[in-house]
Amino acid sequence: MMDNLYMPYLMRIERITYEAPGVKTFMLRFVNEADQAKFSYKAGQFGEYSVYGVGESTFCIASPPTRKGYIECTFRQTGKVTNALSGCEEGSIIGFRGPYGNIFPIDEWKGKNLLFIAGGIALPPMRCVIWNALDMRENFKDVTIIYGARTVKDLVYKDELKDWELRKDVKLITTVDPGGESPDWHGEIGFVPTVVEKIAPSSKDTIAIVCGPPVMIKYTFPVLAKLGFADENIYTTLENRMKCGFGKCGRCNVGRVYVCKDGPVFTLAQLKELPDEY
Amino acid sequence: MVDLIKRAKELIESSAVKVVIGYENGTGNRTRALFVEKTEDADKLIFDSRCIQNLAAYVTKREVKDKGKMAIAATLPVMRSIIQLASEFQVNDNNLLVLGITPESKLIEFENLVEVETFVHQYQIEIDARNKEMLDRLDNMTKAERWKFWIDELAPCFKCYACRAACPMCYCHRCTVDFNQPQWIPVPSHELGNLEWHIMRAIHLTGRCIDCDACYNACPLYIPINLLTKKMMLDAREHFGGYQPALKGEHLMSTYKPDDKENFIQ
Amino acid sequence: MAEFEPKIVAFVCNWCTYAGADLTGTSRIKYASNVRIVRFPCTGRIDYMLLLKAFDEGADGIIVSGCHPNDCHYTSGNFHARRRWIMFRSLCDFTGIDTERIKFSWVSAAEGAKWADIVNATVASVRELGPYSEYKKVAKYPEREVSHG
Amino acid sequence: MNIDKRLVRKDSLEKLFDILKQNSKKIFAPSTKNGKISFRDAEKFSGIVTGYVQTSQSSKEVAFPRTEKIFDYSKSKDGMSVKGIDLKDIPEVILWGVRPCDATGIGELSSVFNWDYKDEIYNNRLSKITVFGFSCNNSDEYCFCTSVGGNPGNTEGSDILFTQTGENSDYLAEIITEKGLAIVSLAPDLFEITNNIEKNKFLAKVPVRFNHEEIKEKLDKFFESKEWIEQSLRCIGCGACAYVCPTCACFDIQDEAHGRKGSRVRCWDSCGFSHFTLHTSGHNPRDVQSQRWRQRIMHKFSYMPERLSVYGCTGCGRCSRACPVDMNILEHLISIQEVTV
Repeated sequence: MMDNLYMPYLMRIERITYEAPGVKTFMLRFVNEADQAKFSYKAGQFGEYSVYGVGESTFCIASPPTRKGYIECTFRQTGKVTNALSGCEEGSIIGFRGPYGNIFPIDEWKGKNLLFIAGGIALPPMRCVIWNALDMRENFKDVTIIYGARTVKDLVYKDELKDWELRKDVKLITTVDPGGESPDWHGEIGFVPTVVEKIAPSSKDTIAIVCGPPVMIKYTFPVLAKLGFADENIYTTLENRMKCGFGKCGRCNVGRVYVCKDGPVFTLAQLKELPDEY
Repeated sequence: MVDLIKRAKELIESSAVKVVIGYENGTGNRTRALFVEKTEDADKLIFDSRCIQNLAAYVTKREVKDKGKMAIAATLPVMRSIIQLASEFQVNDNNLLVLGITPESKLIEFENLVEVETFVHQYQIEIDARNKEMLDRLDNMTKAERWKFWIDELAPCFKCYACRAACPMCYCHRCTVDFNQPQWIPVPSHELGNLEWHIMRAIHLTGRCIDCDACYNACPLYIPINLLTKKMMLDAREHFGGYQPALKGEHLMSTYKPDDKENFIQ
Repeated sequence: MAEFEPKIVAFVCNWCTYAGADLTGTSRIKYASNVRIVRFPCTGRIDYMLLLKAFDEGADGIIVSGCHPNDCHYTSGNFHARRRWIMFRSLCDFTGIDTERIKFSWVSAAEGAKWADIVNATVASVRELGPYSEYKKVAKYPEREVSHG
Repeated sequence: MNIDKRLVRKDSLEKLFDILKQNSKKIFAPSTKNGKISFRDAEKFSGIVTGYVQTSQSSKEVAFPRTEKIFDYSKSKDGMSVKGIDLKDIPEVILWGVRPCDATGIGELSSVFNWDYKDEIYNNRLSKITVFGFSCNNSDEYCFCTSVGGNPGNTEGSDILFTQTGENSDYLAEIITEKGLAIVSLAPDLFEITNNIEKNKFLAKVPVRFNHEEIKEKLDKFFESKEWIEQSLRCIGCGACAYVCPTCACFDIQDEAHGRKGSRVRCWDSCGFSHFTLHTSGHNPRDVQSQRWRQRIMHKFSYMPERLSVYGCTGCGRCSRACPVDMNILEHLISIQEVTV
């Protein structure tokens, strides 16, 4: 029989991590080892996760391709499918198809500084790249991560943030929105764009990767421009509604671009070519 | 409609309204909605027996409403829709001026919606002979025959929702059929999804439908879905008394009488 | 083939019929076990779509029951419900949905015996009518797919 | 392969139908219901209507059904089992009475389903369809196939194309593909050798109303135009245009569950609906109707030609006929061509 594009792999939920209110990370393993053997992906790609009988939802693969044998996804419980996913227990079977989309050109970045800027639930797509880079740390110069969330509670991957904070080869700056701090908060207080401006990372030989809610992205780009980042050196991902993931269902178009095929990773230079429909 | 053109020009010129909604000649001997925002466009306004689209569907459309105060060339069904919409707080005297067109095709301008209501109440909502005959035919069928009739009739429905889009009363920002938590109605078009969608539509229009047939006229597949709403209107009339849309009226399905009669509750 | 056991879903209000059904139990009145009770705050909260969903999911019959008129815990919920049932029932009838499979009743907290009667009568009449295969066919629901319990 | 031209006598069509039926072929042909002509499973030749300008629904549904199962699943104590649809179950179908604009539409659908990833469900359905095209002897004011590169006697997409040579006359049959040849071999006697018949004089005259290449060029700089807002003001945002269109391929994927069993289905969707692009967060990239109308036109006349090298429109005019508010695509394209940027 020919391959059915829409047929998901069966995945077993191996571990569920509670990240923040409404946010969970699933560690998934392939039920059939043969599927695992032929599966490979790169940083930046996404998949369609499904609860049988409920539907499919699109999010990135949050674990780096350098860690083999499993994939992880992090999602916030908001819609029909993420609510159903949230109700799944360890050991449950869910569906996954992918990987889809383009990749962060991490190999092209070798020898450069990396600046990661993320807000809220947008750290997961970036986590894949961060770990990918850290797993081949010797290839890059300075690695800076600026991560902000609304409140301290909303910061995801709290354990990993601690790891990164302790690492000598990573500069981590965390921030929360004013009013979102807890009494023992020792990070920054302020919106991500403001913090970026304050930290003022050098644009020399640096690639900036920005992920976050549209409003954060909108105000961060001008700051980066002021710091001297060229549009070609700023990367982000677009999150449009998708159904198929492979350029057929017609939902994710931004102008002539299919976010699912030509994206989700775009440079700011590419974004500027696109109509404002994302 | 010389009067209408003249009046539309005055209204636009004096900035009394921002847009006049009326009819113009369309393609293939059809007519269609015209939105007059400049006086010179008013000359395109027409009115004749082909003008059956219910323009009241536009007064709740965001892109039209956002233009500012509207005037609308309103036939009897359109006026009825407007009264119903006003009673549901969708339009009011501040955002809508009614340029009535009487059944004799005379222009009649109303100061306010109360006048429109008074005018509308002179006419009973009547079901035309053809539809009456269809309803009688259905009434005389056995239950199994009716079931078969509807399953067959609704089978071609591909859920384009033209019926919903054309209906002035279907202005909800998020329709029940678009809800997915819970998923009340299956999204795909199949027997069950189609049946449930049309039952839901009919129920939600009970006591609100003013029988303009916009749904049927919009249906690209000529499915007689207006029979459902007609039947509900007739039954509501029978059970709860004569129905006319009214500005301060109680809505049939959101009210009750302690002595409502039924014969099936044990 | 095993004898047909009707599957009945009952949508009842918390204050009267649910308490009534409770009384049926505590009074040790025996009645048919085919009914699955879904409790609502008030009959006014019972959406007609839920009745259709019950048929979708394979019910052969439905009972809707609440407080007698004038006894509603929220004053008028059952009056509103009654009006909706009148219209819903007429629409079902018009579309050919079998209204004989939907029983409406008023059962108060004191009417344990009446509840048993209603359930028994409904089960008996639905048993006579047989499985609601017309609806199941449309819902593409394989009959007897999930075993009882 | 060279197009082989044969003559089919007027009364031979029925014989052909019967022979195909005897060979247990499933035949989808236009028939009337509620005053609308659509492709339905035809039992008898007498039920097939002729003389129509256009069926109200396109024939795309046979290759791309409005609702189609992708797989079944069932949950049990031992885990989950998933079973894809068996492509072998897809029946062989003859599509009878397809207008050339619909036949070319199949090619456009195929380009959507086959650029990059290949959609095997679609391809399988398609491989089992034999298209009996029927050239147009008549047209109406909504037709504009000639403006988008087609014509009333276009052979593209058909396996056999029949052209009636005058009212109540015999048919010229052009056997275009191997599939068409296979049909001829079932009833070789009905396909008579003929001298060259001049087909063009029997075809409908459809004037060229605009230049699609010019439109495409214009659209490249037209994204921000106010024209979209003006044109779409009377659009009420239903999906009628997309659902009758022979090339609209946008779809949704939905799960349908019953207890522990269920299936995943693919079903039609339309870019005209406001919820089509709505994010869970509430953000909607195409928030107003003008953006959605623009998407419809741009997709067909700019994005598809650029990405897939085909136009997403065959000029069948169905969307204009079906539109409840008289959004006439031809009229709007002409006005786009005329507006100065």
